[in-house]
Amino acid sequence: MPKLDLSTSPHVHSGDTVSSKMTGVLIALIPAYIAALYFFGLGALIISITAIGSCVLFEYLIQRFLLKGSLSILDGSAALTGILLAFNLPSNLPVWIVIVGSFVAIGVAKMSFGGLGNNPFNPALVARVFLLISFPAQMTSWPKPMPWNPAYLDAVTAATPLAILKGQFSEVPDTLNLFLGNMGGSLGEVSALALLLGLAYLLIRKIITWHIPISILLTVFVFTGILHIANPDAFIGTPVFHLLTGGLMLGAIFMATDYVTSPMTKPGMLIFGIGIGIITVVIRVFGSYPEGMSFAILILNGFTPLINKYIKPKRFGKVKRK
Amino acid sequence: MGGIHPKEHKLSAGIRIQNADLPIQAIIPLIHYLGASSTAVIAKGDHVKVGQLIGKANGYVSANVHSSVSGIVNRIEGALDASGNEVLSVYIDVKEDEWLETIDKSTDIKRECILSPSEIIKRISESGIVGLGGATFPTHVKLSPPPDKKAEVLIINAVECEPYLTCDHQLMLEKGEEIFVGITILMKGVGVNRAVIGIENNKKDAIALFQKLAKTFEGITVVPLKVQYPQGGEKQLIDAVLGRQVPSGALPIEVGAIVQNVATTFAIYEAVQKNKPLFERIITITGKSMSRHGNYRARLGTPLTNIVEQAGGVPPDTGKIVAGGPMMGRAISSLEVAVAKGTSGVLFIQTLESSRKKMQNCMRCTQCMVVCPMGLEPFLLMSQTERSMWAETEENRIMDCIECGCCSFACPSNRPLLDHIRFGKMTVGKIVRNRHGKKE
Amino acid sequence: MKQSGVKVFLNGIFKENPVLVLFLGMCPTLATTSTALTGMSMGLATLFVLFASNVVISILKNLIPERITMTAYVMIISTFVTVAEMLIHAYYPAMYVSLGIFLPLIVVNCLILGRVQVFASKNSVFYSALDGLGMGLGFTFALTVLGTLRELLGTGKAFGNTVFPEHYGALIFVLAPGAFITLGYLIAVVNSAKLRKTEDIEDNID
Amino acid sequence: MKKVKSSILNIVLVLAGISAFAGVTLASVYTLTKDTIKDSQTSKIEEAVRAVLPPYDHVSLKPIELKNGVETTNVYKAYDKNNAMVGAAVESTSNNGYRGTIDIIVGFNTKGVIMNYAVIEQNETPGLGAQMESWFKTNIAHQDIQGKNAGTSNLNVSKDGGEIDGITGATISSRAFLFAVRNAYFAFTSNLDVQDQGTKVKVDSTQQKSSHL
Amino acid sequence: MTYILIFISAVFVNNIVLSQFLGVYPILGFSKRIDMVPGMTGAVAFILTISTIITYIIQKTVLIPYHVQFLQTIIYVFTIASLVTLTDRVLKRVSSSLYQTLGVYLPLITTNCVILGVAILVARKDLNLMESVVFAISTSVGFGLALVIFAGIRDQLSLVKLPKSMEGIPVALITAGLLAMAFMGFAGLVK
Repeated sequence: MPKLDLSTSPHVHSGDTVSSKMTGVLIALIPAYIAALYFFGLGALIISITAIGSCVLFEYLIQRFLLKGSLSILDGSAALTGILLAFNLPSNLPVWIVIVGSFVAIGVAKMSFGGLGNNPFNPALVARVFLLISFPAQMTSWPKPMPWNPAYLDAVTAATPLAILKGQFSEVPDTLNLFLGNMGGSLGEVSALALLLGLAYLLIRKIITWHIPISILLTVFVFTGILHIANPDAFIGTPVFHLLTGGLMLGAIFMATDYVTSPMTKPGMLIFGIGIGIITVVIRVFGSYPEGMSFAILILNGFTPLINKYIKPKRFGKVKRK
Repeated sequence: MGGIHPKEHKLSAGIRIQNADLPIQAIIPLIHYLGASSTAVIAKGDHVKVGQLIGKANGYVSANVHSSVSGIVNRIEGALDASGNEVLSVYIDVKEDEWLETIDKSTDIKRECILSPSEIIKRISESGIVGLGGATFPTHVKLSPPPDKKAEVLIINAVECEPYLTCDHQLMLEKGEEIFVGITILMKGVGVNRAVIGIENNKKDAIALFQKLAKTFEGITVVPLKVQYPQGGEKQLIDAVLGRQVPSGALPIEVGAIVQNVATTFAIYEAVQKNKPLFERIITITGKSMSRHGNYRARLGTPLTNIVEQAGGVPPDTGKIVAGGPMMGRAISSLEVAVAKGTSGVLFIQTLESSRKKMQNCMRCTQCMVVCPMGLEPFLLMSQTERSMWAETEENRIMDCIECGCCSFACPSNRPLLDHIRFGKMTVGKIVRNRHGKKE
Repeated sequence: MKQSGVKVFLNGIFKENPVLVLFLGMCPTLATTSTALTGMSMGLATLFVLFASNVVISILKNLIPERITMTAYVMIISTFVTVAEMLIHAYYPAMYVSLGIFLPLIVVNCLILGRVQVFASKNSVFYSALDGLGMGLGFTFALTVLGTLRELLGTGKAFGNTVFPEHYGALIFVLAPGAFITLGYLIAVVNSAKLRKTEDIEDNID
Repeated sequence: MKKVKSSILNIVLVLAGISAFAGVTLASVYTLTKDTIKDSQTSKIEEAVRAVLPPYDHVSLKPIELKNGVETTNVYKAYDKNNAMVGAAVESTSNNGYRGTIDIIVGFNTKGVIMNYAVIEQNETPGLGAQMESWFKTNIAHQDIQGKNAGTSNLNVSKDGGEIDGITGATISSRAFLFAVRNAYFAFTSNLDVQDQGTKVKVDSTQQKSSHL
Repeated sequence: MTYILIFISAVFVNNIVLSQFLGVYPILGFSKRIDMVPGMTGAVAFILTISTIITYIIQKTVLIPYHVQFLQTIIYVFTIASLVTLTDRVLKRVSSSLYQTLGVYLPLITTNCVILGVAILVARKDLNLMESVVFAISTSVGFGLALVIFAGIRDQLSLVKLPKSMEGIPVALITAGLLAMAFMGFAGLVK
């Protein structure tokens, strides 16, 4: 008889793997990627390929030469970080800044803590905020959306709706254009429609639950609604405007739901989402940065361990007798 | 709450129970997994008949053992059981098939039970009946709750949520009425007038049969349940059927329930009505690459290899042989192991499926928490166990773990969560017992 | 106790570098290293206070009664801190503004109180002076390295001299987050060097 | 040498000794540095005025009212030894910054040519709007406003048709800054005729040399 | 309104630890256990508030009228040190439970630059008494906030395998850096 395996139960496995989860998210990103290519053309292509390639390369180099551990670049997480980073960058960003961002995402935010699963902060967002603070000029000049635009570095720039809001201009695109994504912004954040398609896929495939995205969107909607109704002159942004602009959708659907850095229980996820919503609006409306989504997610990432520590899953047997 | 839905693979469903051949030598363990070993009451060279008492219960949590064959006692010594432990066993060289005269061998269904409740419990105890679902806890102990606790409802566990296993299912189809009589006996024995049978929806034929039978028995209802592992766990079943959750560390009687497995119920019927002690059980022989799956009625002590030969031998490409279901069964090193009271099946797993995948970092995907039927955080218990943080694991209720294996099953990073938690449970259990010991 | 002066002196600079190895005086290390110059100035101010306190206290060590050692030490240290404060304020006003409250906060730098208690109160004037000098230089060294790194990465300059165009500098390094991150990696590099050393020793044993 | 005992007398003596030491040291250093410190403690505004003006002998400080009658602002006129005006430094504010008020001081010569400017207060984004501290005096492309005659030049950002390149990525801050500059010129012209000798401010000639001109 | 702004500024925008670098030492060294956070924060808040009031009074009644501001450092240090010692003794006598919760952290505070730093900042910003008190309390809240976030993250990091050279201080500094970066988002909330 062949040598028998004597490992303990369970003897079967669901077949789910890290890479199958990552692939699921990547598939959900396809509509937004197509929208990015449509609106920003060549720039979007260059940025995304650079980001993915350099993220994977940095992960390989660090694992191979610095940590000397087992290689895990094939699990898809580095590629996912790369594409999410690209989605958070303007399409006319110089390649060298993209590479710096990839290095920060993989080297600083992820591998310094030992790799996938250990990092307290979302790597792509760490990189984005790092770049935003470091290279504010380059990070806040947004190309004007033009179908299949072949221009890269010398693309015509346009202000984002959120920046327009702060500058008190009246050139805000109409709601339909905001929904489709015909506005200035980072690669992957412009098209609410494409992002919502991705959300639907993630929910159907049960890769994420509704709690984080919906609580964020709802909080932002309600909070900006209250502000807008209370004083429409001071707070010109309508709730719908706030939902459709900036990185809100991208952040709520793809960044805040990152497994590693978000709470693990459903009530915890709701607290997390509400926190992100509130901080995002506070920064957008009162702060000096036009967009608060990335900051808000990172701040709540910081609270995640506490939420996990104090909001425990409902233990079996805690329910009172019916 | 929690739970998973692994592929069912009930390959042997609907295959009629056939008798396993008598072995040349039966190796009957004197202990069946749980409780104290019984004391041998026969000696080498004695002639025994089928159904004769050979091991007497030793203490409260212990059960009698009866001979499953007739023949000469060859020797009494240790033999490996399915867990890989050496247990004291009686080796009997089989001669003929001579049953005790007191056993009613007829297949007539005897509905009336003339015994009083205490006599019923006594009979069950004498017949060496233990829970046949797998935990093999002596049944009479379970049926005698402490005097301050009152049972309200009897729950019959007909869930059989483990993939592959079909022994209970087949038994229900073939012995439905006997099981119902067994239920009425149990109801009388524990003094309740309500019994609920929980069956998963993947056994439509059994549900139909039982619902028909339920009309002719008073106080028994059938509750079809959605298919979910580990619904057959006592606490999970009570929750599913009654909507009551047994508190941490407490027994089902705390919420007024007593749970009995369907096969146990059948054994009780046979013990009470036919005076037949527990010396045989149904076991499923199955596996994806198995040519002849089947459900066999096997005498205790029959070496598994005998039944497997009868079922066509070990299939090719076997990487792992499991005694029991794929979720909670134990991998065995050899088929020489004998059928015990808790052996519900033999499962052959192919090499590719059985080999464990490389473990990756936990990415905190919450999968293990989502599937944990006890609402625990397996990922956390594992890492705390790895770091010997016993106080923290206890605080996070490691002792509530029912070892169902859902977490390891679901983990996309292939982390051996249950392995670590089991070890943690063992250590914490020792600490807790020491603490209680000191207090007293 | 016999010790070599050179060893005492070098100890503070490398083997027991107060910032990179002993992790003392973190607050000023982080706060005053946005440029190489401010970092170095802070280091030198601390060096002065440490050296002077070490010397004075080692002279007075046997005169100070047990019960008031702490009071006496703090008094001596804060005297020298105030002296440093006034001197910088008078002759280097721009630096006085740049260093801000971290100049008076030298008083609570655990490096100084630590060295005074551990070393100066037990050793001769000569060795205490060397220790103060060594530790102070070690501190200055670490702050200057950190300041240079941050200035370079953040603005492309080193001590104000352009190394590469400012356009390529990552502004974050001169801001608060950059301080934490740069120091973190600096210590990690020192750690990994130490680890390699112990590994080598283990290898030799095998 | 044995350690001194912790008797009350010893404690008092030693503490008194150390206090005396501290007192003497501090007092002497204080005396030594007192004047120098006082000299360097001239106010930020004075420094700014000094920095943005051509060499002068003394300045006057006169808050004047703008023609629209809403705001007042400070105008510092500078005179040479012969009491001839050499220029004026004008404080000016804009509330249209990205994040609140921008407060600058602009130096003009008598002809209205911008000599230099200094930012007194601003809260713009670091690395973006905050670059105004140096952006508009850096001689690259059309950034520099120094040497431009505020009366004849179109001091608007090039995006709005002006001749000044705004800070990349910070058009709002640039607009606000240039608004404040134009505002300052307005205050300057509407105040040219006011003759006033004003208070004399001591001028350190060494620091004058270090000014940008 | 001023008080609210002082609060927001001290807690979020100019967090004492994350952007002012004061009190970094307790964050790096003593934040390993979450249950220590309330006691530590309470002790800091208590000493900080009282010392701010006392040093404020000294500043206004002694140092400024007699033109001896150059003695600020030396006098403040003494005030704080005596205050900590005094509190320690009083607490020990008055209430053992209070001593258990707050007192054990007192020795750690003497060399905590937050206390002296806030006292000097109050003098330099020229706040009035009420503003100073609000500032002191808000600073303690900000300190507690940083401490608790930190303790949480370190708690989580203690359960994962970090690269060897990153263990301990380096990873704590990197985490602090990333957190400080996140908190920069609050820039501009308060001028």
